[in-house]
Amino acid sequence: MDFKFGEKEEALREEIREFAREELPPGWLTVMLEEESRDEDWAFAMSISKKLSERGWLTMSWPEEYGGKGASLWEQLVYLEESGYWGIPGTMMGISGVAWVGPSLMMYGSEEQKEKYLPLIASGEPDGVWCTGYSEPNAGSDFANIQTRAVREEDEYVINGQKTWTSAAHRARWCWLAAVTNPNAPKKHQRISVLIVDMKSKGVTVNPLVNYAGYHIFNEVFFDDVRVPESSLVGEENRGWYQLMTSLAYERGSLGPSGYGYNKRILDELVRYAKETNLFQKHEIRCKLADMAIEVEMQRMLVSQTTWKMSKGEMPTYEPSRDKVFNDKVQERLAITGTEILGAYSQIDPLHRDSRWSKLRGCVESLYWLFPGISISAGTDEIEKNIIGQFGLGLPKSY
Amino acid sequence: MDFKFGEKEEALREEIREFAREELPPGWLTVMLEEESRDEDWAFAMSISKKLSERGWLTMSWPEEYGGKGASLWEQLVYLEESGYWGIPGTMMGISGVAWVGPSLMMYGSEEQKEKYLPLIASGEPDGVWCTGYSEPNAGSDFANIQTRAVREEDEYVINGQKTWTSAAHRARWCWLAAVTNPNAPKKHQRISVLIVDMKSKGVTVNPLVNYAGYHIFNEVFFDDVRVPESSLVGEENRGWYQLMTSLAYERGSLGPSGYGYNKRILDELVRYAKETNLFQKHEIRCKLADMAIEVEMQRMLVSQTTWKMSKGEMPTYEPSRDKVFNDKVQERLAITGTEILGAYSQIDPLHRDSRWSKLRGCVESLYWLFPGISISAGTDEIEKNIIGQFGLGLPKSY
Amino acid sequence: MDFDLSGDQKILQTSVREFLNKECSKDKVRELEEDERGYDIEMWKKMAELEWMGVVFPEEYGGTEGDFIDLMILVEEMGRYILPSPFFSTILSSLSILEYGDEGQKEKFLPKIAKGEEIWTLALMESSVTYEASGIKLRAIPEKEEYILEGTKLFVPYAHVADRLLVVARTSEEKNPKDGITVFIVDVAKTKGLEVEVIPTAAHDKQCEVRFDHVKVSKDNVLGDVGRGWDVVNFIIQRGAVLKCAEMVGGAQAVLEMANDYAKERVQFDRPIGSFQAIQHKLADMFTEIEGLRYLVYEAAWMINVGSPSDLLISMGKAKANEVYQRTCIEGIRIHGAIGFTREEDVGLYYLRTKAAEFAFGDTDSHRKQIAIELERS
Amino acid sequence: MDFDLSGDQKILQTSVREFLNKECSKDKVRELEEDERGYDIEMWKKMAELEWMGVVFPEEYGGTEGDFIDLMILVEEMGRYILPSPFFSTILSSLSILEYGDEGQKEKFLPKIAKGEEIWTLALMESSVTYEASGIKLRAIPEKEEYILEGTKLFVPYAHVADRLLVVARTSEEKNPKDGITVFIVDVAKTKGLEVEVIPTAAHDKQCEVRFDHVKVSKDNVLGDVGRGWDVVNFIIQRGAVLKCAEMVGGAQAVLEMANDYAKERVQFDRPIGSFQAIQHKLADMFTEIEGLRYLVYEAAWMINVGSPSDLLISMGKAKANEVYQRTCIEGIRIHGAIGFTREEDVGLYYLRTKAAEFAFGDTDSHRKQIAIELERS
Repeated sequence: MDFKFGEKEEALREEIREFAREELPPGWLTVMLEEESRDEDWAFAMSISKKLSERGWLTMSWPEEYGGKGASLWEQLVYLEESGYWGIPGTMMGISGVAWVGPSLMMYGSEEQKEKYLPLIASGEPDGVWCTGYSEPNAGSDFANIQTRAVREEDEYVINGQKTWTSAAHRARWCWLAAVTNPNAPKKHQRISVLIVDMKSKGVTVNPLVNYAGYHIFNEVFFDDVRVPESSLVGEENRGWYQLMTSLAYERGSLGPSGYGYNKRILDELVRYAKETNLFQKHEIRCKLADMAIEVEMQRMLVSQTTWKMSKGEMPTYEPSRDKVFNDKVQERLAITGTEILGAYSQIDPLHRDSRWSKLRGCVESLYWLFPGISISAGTDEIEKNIIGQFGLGLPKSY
Repeated sequence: MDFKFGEKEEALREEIREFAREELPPGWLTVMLEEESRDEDWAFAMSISKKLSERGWLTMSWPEEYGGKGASLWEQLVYLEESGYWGIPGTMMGISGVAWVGPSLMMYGSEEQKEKYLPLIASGEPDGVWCTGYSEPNAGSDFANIQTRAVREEDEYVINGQKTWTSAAHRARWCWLAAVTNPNAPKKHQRISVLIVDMKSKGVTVNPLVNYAGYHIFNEVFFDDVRVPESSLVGEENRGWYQLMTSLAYERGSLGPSGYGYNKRILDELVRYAKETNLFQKHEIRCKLADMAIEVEMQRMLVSQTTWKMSKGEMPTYEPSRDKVFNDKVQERLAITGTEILGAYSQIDPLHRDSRWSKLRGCVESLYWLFPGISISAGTDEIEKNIIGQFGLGLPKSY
Repeated sequence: MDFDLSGDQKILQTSVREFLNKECSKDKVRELEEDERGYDIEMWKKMAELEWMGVVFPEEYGGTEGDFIDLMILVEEMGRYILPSPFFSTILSSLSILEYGDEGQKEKFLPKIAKGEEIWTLALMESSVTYEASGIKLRAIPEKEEYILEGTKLFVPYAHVADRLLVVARTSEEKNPKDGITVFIVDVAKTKGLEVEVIPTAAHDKQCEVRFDHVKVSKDNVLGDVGRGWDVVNFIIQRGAVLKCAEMVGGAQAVLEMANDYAKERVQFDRPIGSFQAIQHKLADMFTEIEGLRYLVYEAAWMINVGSPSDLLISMGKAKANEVYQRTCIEGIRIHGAIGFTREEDVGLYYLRTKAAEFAFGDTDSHRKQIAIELERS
Repeated sequence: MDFDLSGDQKILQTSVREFLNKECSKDKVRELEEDERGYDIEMWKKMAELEWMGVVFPEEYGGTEGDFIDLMILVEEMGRYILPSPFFSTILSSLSILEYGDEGQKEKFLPKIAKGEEIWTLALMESSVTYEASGIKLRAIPEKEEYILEGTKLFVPYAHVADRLLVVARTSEEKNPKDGITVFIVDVAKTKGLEVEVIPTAAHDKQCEVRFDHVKVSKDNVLGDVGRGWDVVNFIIQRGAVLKCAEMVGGAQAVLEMANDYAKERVQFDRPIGSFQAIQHKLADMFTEIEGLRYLVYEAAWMINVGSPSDLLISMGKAKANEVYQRTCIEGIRIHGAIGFTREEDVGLYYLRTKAAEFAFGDTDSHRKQIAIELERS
């Protein structure tokens, strides 16, 4: 048992903190996914991505040949924690590419695909930005129910259908697409393949889904006779569902540490605010901060344990679901309690975070408005709890 | 809209308070169902039942011909609230008879049955005590799954099977029994009849199920070739399930006001204790008491609304389930928060409530140890929430 | 005991609901969010024609002699339709004129309000954003027949379109911060030195900062007694809290209905999602909480109506409403899945209003404290 | 970072589990609840033979040179099997002898404890039932070479069978209640004026009232410095809290496993109840909370082990453990349905121990306060 980081990780942590101090405006603070919404935020995020790439951090755990530097999972955890804490934008470049397209390509991609796409992602350039086309209007929690078709015609696939809740589609150069290639398969799960689609292809239309708080995070993406070469197929035809289940674990695994880092920052900011405003002298505020602090520290331990399991070469099963549900719970608490601490000031629109009424750069409010949506974006908590029940506790299917 | 009671109800309230002051020992306080456990408590309860009967309160809402006095539901609500508040024992005489056997007999019983059993219940005598045989080892939430058989042989039914979680079976003279009379019915619900069984019959064995806190509330009841006359059948053969669904509503409806009364008392006692010990000056204690007070007042309004609906002649549908779930929630909070307020003293065994370390006559502790069981005894909260979902919100079946 | 509305009240409720259903669609709400005024003048006129503004006034002031329950019914329906309008602040101001105004003030102001000719609002909160008396720092310095107001008010609803403001100011420094407070009626059109700026709230609900730079108010425009203004404030907070609760009950009910309808329609894994216990039991909990809250609020309103306002019940209602409205919106969004996150789906509109409602007339902790004080007294 | 136990620790864990599985059945627990001593002497001897009592002692005192993590592993397993025994109070006493005792005391006491020859306990709490220094009222008045102890201690575990007590007493009244406290080692057999009465707790876990009526203690039997006893108390509370957390983690884990097994087996509506979301999601929540708690507690223990005890982490652990253990037991009973309510089913045995565990070494609110103090410092 040992709960301290090695010297290498601590040194990296210092480097990243220095980077944050140098590259980010004073008091910088933002909410995950927010950076994709406005053009200026996105441009800034991409400028940072480039710098992160230059430092070798963007895809640090990848092998050197693909633009990584073979960093350990512990180094990556430190990197993600710190970038979450300081709100370093561009860390994920719209998430998909860095978090699961890359790792999936390394597992299932052809040599050609690896050589083409991995260095692009690692470069931190706009051409390395991906979106992920899984959800459809009638396939949310029930993902295997997708209807988008990809029909093989000679050496091409012709794609028709609609995706929805596609985050970063308006920023992405590529789409990591799940489509039905064998509609007659006996089981839903055996119908699906993964294809790579150039978002500049003819027939691709992106339609923004602005949320109630005014953020443009999600999109609808329409595919109208979109043609892609057969080399766009990732892995085996009709094995897509199984490949995706694996990449889903990556998705969730990588969100853990940055979620923790972000939550810790909000907590620290609220503590600071409460001290500055003397609210800290109120007993109810003290209790609330104490309760949040417990949850945040628990989260740190849980995400570390997941990394530890992966670092031993074991595949995480229920842990990423556990960590996601926990993160959602912590963020809900931070958002609700945080707005209670800010009081009437928490009404300020975070899109006007520079207004003089805004506190803590609007980060608590933006978390409050976004957390119900963020928590849904990678699978509802109900679905995650089903996974915990089945894989963590060996319980029978409940849906 | 009018939220005050009439003069008649207020006068009755005063009468009951006077009764409680006169008949109960100083500082008297107990927990529902507890009185059935120990012989001396039960004897005291029965002596009070008799007095309640003499006042005409025990079955006040019944018609005069059966030993009631045709009181309004509002009078009955006041009676139940007050008896819950003061912990008047014997109010329910083991619950079944007063709360639903009586009302069910009035709906479905033969003239002969009404004349025989209703005055017995109304008398407050030991021969008016009933238990209810519904649950079986494999038929808890899934009540329609019962296996106990009643086979017609000439002018008798021969009963074989086992009931469990039968509260007050060790005190009861009669059993209100659900048994299978038509095992070949196409639907489970069409197999069941209700029979009246004399607990003194040959072949009836009562086996105590003492709970972890040492209370004897539940029993197993075995029926081994028990013979009852055919006149023991209540209502129509094989219509039992439908009759029981109606009586279940009565069961729950009548528990509401006494649950509220009891909870209000615990709250008042905790407030008093906190004031006496100066714990009331602690901010966290103040907050806890405030939160409980809100819930208790909400409960008062909910159970009153149910009574109001019935008083208009409408059948309550989801309301008793709603009130039960709410009561369970309030009791859980009172038990958990109450023990937090008492601190280490809440460890004292309530069976030793007269010890000098006991606070508030052990009522908070006994609630703490009993609430998970009490809440299960009339249907789990999951089942109640299914009923609210189906009948209150028109949602599809979820089980 | 009677939980029912009277026949007249039911008619009122139905007519309000029908009107708002027609006039205040969610598209209208969205449109008014973007609108500079933040309310619809034509709709306002119609509301006045329906005699909503004067619902609690005696006939002599142009009212219809309704009671507080009638007003509560109105406001609950407005909450259900999240009507953007200065009705709430206007009616609350007029309630305090009715209670504390002298005859001249009543005659002068109430008929105009009843006709919908004047918009009023309450300038109460300052930078401490609490309702504690110690938060009132805006100074009113007597000078001959006038007072000079200096300071800043925050989160004043619809101040940018208001004709008159009720301004809570400090006229003297006393040991007890509740003493030395005075309420002024400020005529916006005739007053210099007033600067109003709309605060960019998430709900776009036109709450304003109002800066008083050497603003002169005649001594005739004091409401109630000089130095005893906290009584008026307390009156406003009591009534305001209960009406805000009613609004929140209406909003929560609307969200529950939306989520429930969605749960019946939306199919996943070949079943309506409402048949999954995780969803169904959540809806059952929301339903129970909203019903309990509603009766709690009705009881508090009824106590006001019969002339015995109960601080205990009012605080219970507001503390609970804060919790229930927020929880209902959050779960309502979740039940809708990703769709609930969009601008097109209505549930988000309600969610965006949770914080404004929560902090109006006392946050949860302040009401908890009040409840404890009442328990201590008992 | 490494979440794993070392090879030796895994062997220790397995051997403890095997031993308790064999020796400490639930029937044994029930039997010991009724037993006057409340522990099994034969089992106690075997535990001593297995060298559990001396697990953290240096070899010179008859120990096996293990560390705090080893001890935590032991206690977690004892919590899993809810072993009734004076191990906890004995080992906690010995930890403080090891830390604050002089060489003579260590040589005198530790080898005996290691051999299982002496049972020790802590007489700390008084009628205020808090761990605040102001709660220490028991007086110790110096008289020549002795102190005279007067007062009453409450909830002293296994005092009725203890050979020695560590008694926290007030030797002088100072401004700060943490000053003027002294810890005494009292030899029960050689002391007059000591009255011990077992308090009838729901868990029958042999907590006692100990009355000191003119009890004489030699000055040699002061542990640590006179007047500086709060340091010792603080040490005891820190270690005690973490070990109690470990015990609670073990208990919660056992309850989760029982409930989970039951949910797989029990069929209602033709399906195992674990396939209903209402049950399954509850189990998933319990599971997550227990895992998070466990790592939090391990971290706090590890910090002690590396010599940097963290009040922040300790308080986080205890506050969370109080919540999780109770919640797990309540939901565990509910998942079992009516069966969970019976004396025969094991889950109730754990539930009966929730309150003792919750109030040992600080209730939730006191730890929350401590966390806030630490946050304020940071």
